[in-house]
Amino acid sequence: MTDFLSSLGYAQWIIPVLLLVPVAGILPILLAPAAQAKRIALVVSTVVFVVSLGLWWAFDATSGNFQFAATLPWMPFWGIYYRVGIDGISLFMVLLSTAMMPLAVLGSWHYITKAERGYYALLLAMTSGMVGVFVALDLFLFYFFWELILIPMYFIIGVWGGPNRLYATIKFFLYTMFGSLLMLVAILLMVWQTAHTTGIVSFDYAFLLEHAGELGSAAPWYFAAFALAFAIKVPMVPFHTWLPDAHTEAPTAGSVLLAAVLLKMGTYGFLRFAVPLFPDVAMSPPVTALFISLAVIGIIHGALVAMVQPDVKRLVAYSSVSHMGFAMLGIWAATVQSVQGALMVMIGHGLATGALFFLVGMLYERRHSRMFADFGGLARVIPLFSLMLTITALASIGLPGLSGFVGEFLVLLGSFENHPWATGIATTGVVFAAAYMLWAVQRIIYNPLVQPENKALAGHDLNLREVLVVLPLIFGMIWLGLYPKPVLRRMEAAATRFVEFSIPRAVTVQTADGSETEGAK
Amino acid sequence: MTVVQIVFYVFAVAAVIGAIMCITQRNPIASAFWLVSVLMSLAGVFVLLQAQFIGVMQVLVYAGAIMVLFLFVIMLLDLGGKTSDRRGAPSWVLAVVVGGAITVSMAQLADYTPDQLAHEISGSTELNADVVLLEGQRLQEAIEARGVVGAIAEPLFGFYLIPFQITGLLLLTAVVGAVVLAKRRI
Amino acid sequence: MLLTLAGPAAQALEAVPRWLVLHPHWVWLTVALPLAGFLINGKLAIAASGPVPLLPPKLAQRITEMVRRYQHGIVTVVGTGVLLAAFVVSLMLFLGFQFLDTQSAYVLRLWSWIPVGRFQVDMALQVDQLSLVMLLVVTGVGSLIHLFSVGYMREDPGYARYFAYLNLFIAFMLVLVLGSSFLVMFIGWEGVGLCSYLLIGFWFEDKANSDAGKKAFLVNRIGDVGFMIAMFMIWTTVGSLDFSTVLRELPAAVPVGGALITAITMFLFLGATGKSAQIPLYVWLPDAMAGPTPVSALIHAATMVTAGVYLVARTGVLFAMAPISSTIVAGVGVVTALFAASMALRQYDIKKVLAYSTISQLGYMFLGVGTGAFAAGIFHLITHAFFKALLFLGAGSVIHAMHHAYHEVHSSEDAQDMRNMGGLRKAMPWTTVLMWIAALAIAGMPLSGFFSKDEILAYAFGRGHDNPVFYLYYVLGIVTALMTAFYMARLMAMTFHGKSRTGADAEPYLHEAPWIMTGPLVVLGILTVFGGMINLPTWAGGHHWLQSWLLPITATAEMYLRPELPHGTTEYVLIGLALTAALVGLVAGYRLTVGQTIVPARDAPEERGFWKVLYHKYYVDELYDAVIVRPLILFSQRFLWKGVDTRVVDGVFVNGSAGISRFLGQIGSRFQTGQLGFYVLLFVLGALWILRAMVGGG
Amino acid sequence: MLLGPSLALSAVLFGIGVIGVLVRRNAIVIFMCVELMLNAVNLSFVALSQYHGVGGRVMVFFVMTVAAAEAAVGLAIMIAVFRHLESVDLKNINLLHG
Repeated sequence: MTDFLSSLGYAQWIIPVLLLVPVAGILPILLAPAAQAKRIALVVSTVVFVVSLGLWWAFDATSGNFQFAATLPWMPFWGIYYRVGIDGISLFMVLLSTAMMPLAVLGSWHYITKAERGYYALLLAMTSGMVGVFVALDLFLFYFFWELILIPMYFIIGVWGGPNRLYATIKFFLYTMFGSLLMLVAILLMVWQTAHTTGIVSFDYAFLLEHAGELGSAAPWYFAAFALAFAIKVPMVPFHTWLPDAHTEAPTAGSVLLAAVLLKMGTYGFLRFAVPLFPDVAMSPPVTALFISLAVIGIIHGALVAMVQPDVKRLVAYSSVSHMGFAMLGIWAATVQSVQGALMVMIGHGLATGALFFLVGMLYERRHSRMFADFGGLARVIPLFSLMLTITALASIGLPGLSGFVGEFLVLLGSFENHPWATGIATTGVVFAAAYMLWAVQRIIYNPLVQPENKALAGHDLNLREVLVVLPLIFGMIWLGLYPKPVLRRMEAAATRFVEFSIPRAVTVQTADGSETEGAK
Repeated sequence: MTVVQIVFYVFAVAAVIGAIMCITQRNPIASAFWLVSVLMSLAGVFVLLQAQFIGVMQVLVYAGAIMVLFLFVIMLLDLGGKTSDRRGAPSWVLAVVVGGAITVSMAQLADYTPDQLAHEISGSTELNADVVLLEGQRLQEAIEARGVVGAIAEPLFGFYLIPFQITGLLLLTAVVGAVVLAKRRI
Repeated sequence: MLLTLAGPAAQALEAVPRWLVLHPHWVWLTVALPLAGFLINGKLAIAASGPVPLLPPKLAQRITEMVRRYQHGIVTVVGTGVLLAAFVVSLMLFLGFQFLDTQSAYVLRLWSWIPVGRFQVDMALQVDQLSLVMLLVVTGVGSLIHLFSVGYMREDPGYARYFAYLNLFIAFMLVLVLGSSFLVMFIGWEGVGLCSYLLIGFWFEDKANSDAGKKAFLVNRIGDVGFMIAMFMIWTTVGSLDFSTVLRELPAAVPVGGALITAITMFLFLGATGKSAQIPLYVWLPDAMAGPTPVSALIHAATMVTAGVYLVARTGVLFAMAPISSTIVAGVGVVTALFAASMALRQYDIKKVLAYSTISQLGYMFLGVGTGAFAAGIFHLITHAFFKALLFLGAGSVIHAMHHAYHEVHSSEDAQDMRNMGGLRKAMPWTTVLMWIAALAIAGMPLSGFFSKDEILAYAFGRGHDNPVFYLYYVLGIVTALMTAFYMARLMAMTFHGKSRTGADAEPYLHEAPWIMTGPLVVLGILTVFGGMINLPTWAGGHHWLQSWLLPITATAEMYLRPELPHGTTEYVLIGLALTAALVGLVAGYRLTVGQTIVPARDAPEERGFWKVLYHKYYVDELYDAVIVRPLILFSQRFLWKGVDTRVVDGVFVNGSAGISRFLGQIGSRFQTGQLGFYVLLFVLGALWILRAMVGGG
Repeated sequence: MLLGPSLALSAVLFGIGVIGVLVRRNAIVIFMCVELMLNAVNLSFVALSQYHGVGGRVMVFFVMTVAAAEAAVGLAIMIAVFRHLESVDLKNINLLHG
């Protein structure tokens, strides 16, 4: 497979193809009749996904460096280049993005009835944006894609969303915008300052990484701006309240993409930018303590609040807060195990929560309600749905053998050595997770089947299309739960690199002969 | 004081009086007529300033066409000054203060001479108007050679051709716009 | 298939034909078989109740029809077949293990599961003396219960689903006992919890049942947190989670009796209390009786709940190194035994009595492993699996009969309430005899249960020599034995003796269960009678076979903790004491119950005094509910959600900043009067300002 | 030699136009005042063009054209507004009020 791909010159064209093909797909969608829009979107996104699968084989797992890299001038005078590359951290984020897209299109098949062309065009635009965020190695390019995502998401929620969509969109937009504008300021100032000291204006990630140590007293501020932008996106407590609103109002595919990919942009930002650029700040004891506390609070708070939600989607949204808390804990514990665990949490959460939102959406299409009070006893009438909901819920609460467990366990295991108390508290999140999820499952598919609307669901179990949407995700959960090795192997080098980078560079150790050497790097 | 100057002042006083009457008349029709008188006076001033063609245009286009349009609309809408549209005394005081301030600031130009213009353009006090203001002399020569119309026509259709064309486009747009706005149904 | 014959065992086993033995690397079959059963039955369960989505409709319809027609048969054959096959494989493995030249553990590495840096965990199964014993118990008792279920669940619409869950449970249980590392064991550990959850809530349309399932899972998860934290500690200390590595290296890495080893073992024990229903996490087990009775027999008596005991036995060396922990384990065990036995005294639901009896007997097992008598603990685990499975299945056939009788007369009486039974021995002679065997065994008559329980108590007494608190444990154990005998006699008397309280119309319909149900009962009865043989003590002419068989497992632990059995007179006095307690309990329980007039449940008066406290299980559920559950939900709802999220974060910060923007905007909008004159004035003022600047500058 | 007085006259007329705009509320009268101001500017252009070249005179043509266009569109707007509000008084036209 690897030879075949390299004979095609795969490494040279894959990233441009992933970025351009979805955008190019918009044109036929806009020209075709509205009824054909979804078919075109499905074909385009499937093609993108199939092509992106080659990354799996073409990727060299032994290398922690950026692969498939390319540089083209964009605004060279300002040091802005099209610089892209993929390493073990971004590889799975890219694959997750491309994999979710065909499913999102399929999942929207009958849900979206108005302005279909616009909807599917926006979905494709988002594909490019998501891939772009994860492959960009130029801070300006990164920011460009980062903001590019907001616009389609804004419209997807704002146009095709639920009754309270305007409040949710504005909240979502302003929340994220607030953080990212500060990040833009930080990027510009950082580039300006670096240009001042080195004489070279460049937004190049590698260049800035090299010179990030010279930022001096401004570094904490830059870090704060980056961290705020990413923390809002993750979202970390206390910046999480946009998420339940956005999820509740978004159409199914919007929720799925939000949970499966967009939240990962936040953690990815920490992994790629905030921590490696400013390790002295990020890994200083007070900052670490702050972030670990917030992560643990997020785990517990998200789970507890999820428990008392009356709305299924809000519950899943709060469960995301809890799960992303695990990812943050893993990043800040900064051991190879915890970082890989964080990445696994991100992937596992993408699969499980994505599937949960799909299932909730399917239920909504049948019952036009998301309130627990309206359900009960559905296992009797729609067993296939119930089966899939159960498996997904179990993956979400981290049952060993399913995807959620590997990530959670690695995070906790890796964090325990340096932060035993925080890890201990975080581990209790496992109980609360089981509490809210099983209670939710019980209220949906178990309990007496009394309401006539629910009884009428008999014979309206999932159809072929819906099974095709959820089944791949379930296969993914089982696969990652039982045999995560291929995934872990590919991310190991990059995670190790992250751990090495996140050791504060200023630390110097006194060696035996008295000479000072750079800390273990 | 030469004859030309006397005539100029006559026209100037007439224009100022006309303008004041224009803004103080209660009836818009009267205002319009007073404005016509101002425009006529200005046409005279233009002639005195050796811009005969512009003076003629002033009468034809402004006093003739535009003001007729105004009058036409005023009469069409029957705005014959049934109620006063003048604001109260505080507005008057404020307006006179502001307008007066503008007038006074600019009226300081009353003793402006061509030499001062030459100084401003060249940035040097050594040179006088005859040396610097060659464009003005060329205009005089062009008027002598091709007459007042020719002197304007040559740059208008030459150097200023594209702005001229754009102006035409503007007029076309304005015509279409006016039709769209004024008609009930198209 | 196999194999190399070597060692001295070779001669002894020469007679065994080659085709009867299997090399341990076939151990994966025992897991794969039930798993395959789960997949087939699960598919049938889904296919039976809906369309087959992945096939063309015509074909799907034909398949559905065929499945409908033959489903019951396929499910029966697959569901029980895989398990019988697994049992046969287990037997062959057991034999095969004798042929290995080494008696150390055989580890089958299937694939590398989670390799991250120096953290390496393989998906691997371990075959050794302990896991083989467990393997035989699980598949053996499991097979019998599967067979029983064929009759018991025959008319249930969820027949296929039931067998799917049951097969899945066996698969997970085998992963639990065969896992070669803590983490692989943890798959089974949580997996059996999942199956328990699914099976307790099997009749999910009754809210109480799904509540009970959820409660079981949650309480188990609390224990699992302990298990996980213990794993983190172990890994942090020795960098591995494999049993062989940990049990070899951890003793060298930490001081005996130190804080770390105590913490590790206490967290492990927290996990064990969750799974094995010990104080304080026992509350889920009585509720778990909401599941079908064979499930109670298999999961909540014979196998899953003993996983905690298995865990402590497996990591015995760690507990042996931490005297504080092992004392606590034994203490919690014996207190639980007493506490649960006292609650069993006043229950009327036949399954509830058995549930508390299970908790109590698990307490004995913990007393055993906590004392350091790991083999005795495992011994009791095995004998308990026999007699408790027999008791539950017997209760199952009683309930089955009662249910049918009431069903025939369209009565809605409680088929599980002993106050509605009485005199059943006439209708169900087989069940009566077999139940009596089990009751005598658990009560401490010299059947299987007697030997194992007596050994545990004897070891506890023996350890009292070093640590006097064990004398107290011993006394409590004897008191518990008395109570056990009492409530078992009460149960038997109320159910099978005395006058019938079933109701005159329903009584004629009571009948013995079909052979598919009584057959397994008979087998279990035989096992109950002779099960004690596997570890018969010397005074009874035995050789402690199980103890010596398990020696490779327990040997390292015995380096740190080696309780002695009392010898000579003491030994006989202790045996006499135990027998006396059992006899007194039995006689008292029987006489008091038979002599009493019992009113059927419908007319029963409210309990009074201490009986009421016992009947309501000391109000522990209510206490947990009031102290933990409700405050937590209120805290989440009122404080975290409505308070922090809605009021503080959204109210103050989000909407607050929006409010500030709006306020500033309103100030700005004051300038937007909409009056053209005002705009002109501003414009002119601006122009004037510019003019001033120009004139001033020029 | 008429340069200074012409510029002064231009200033005075412009000022009167400004005052007119500020004190009147009739939109059409305001338009007329604007025309007045445009004419004042024209006068400056013409006066200066004697010394500064023909550009100023060309500009006067452009100003006249714009004035004509403005009058056409503006008056059309007035007619449309009048149709809605039965008035061209600015106090009634406050759609821009925030």
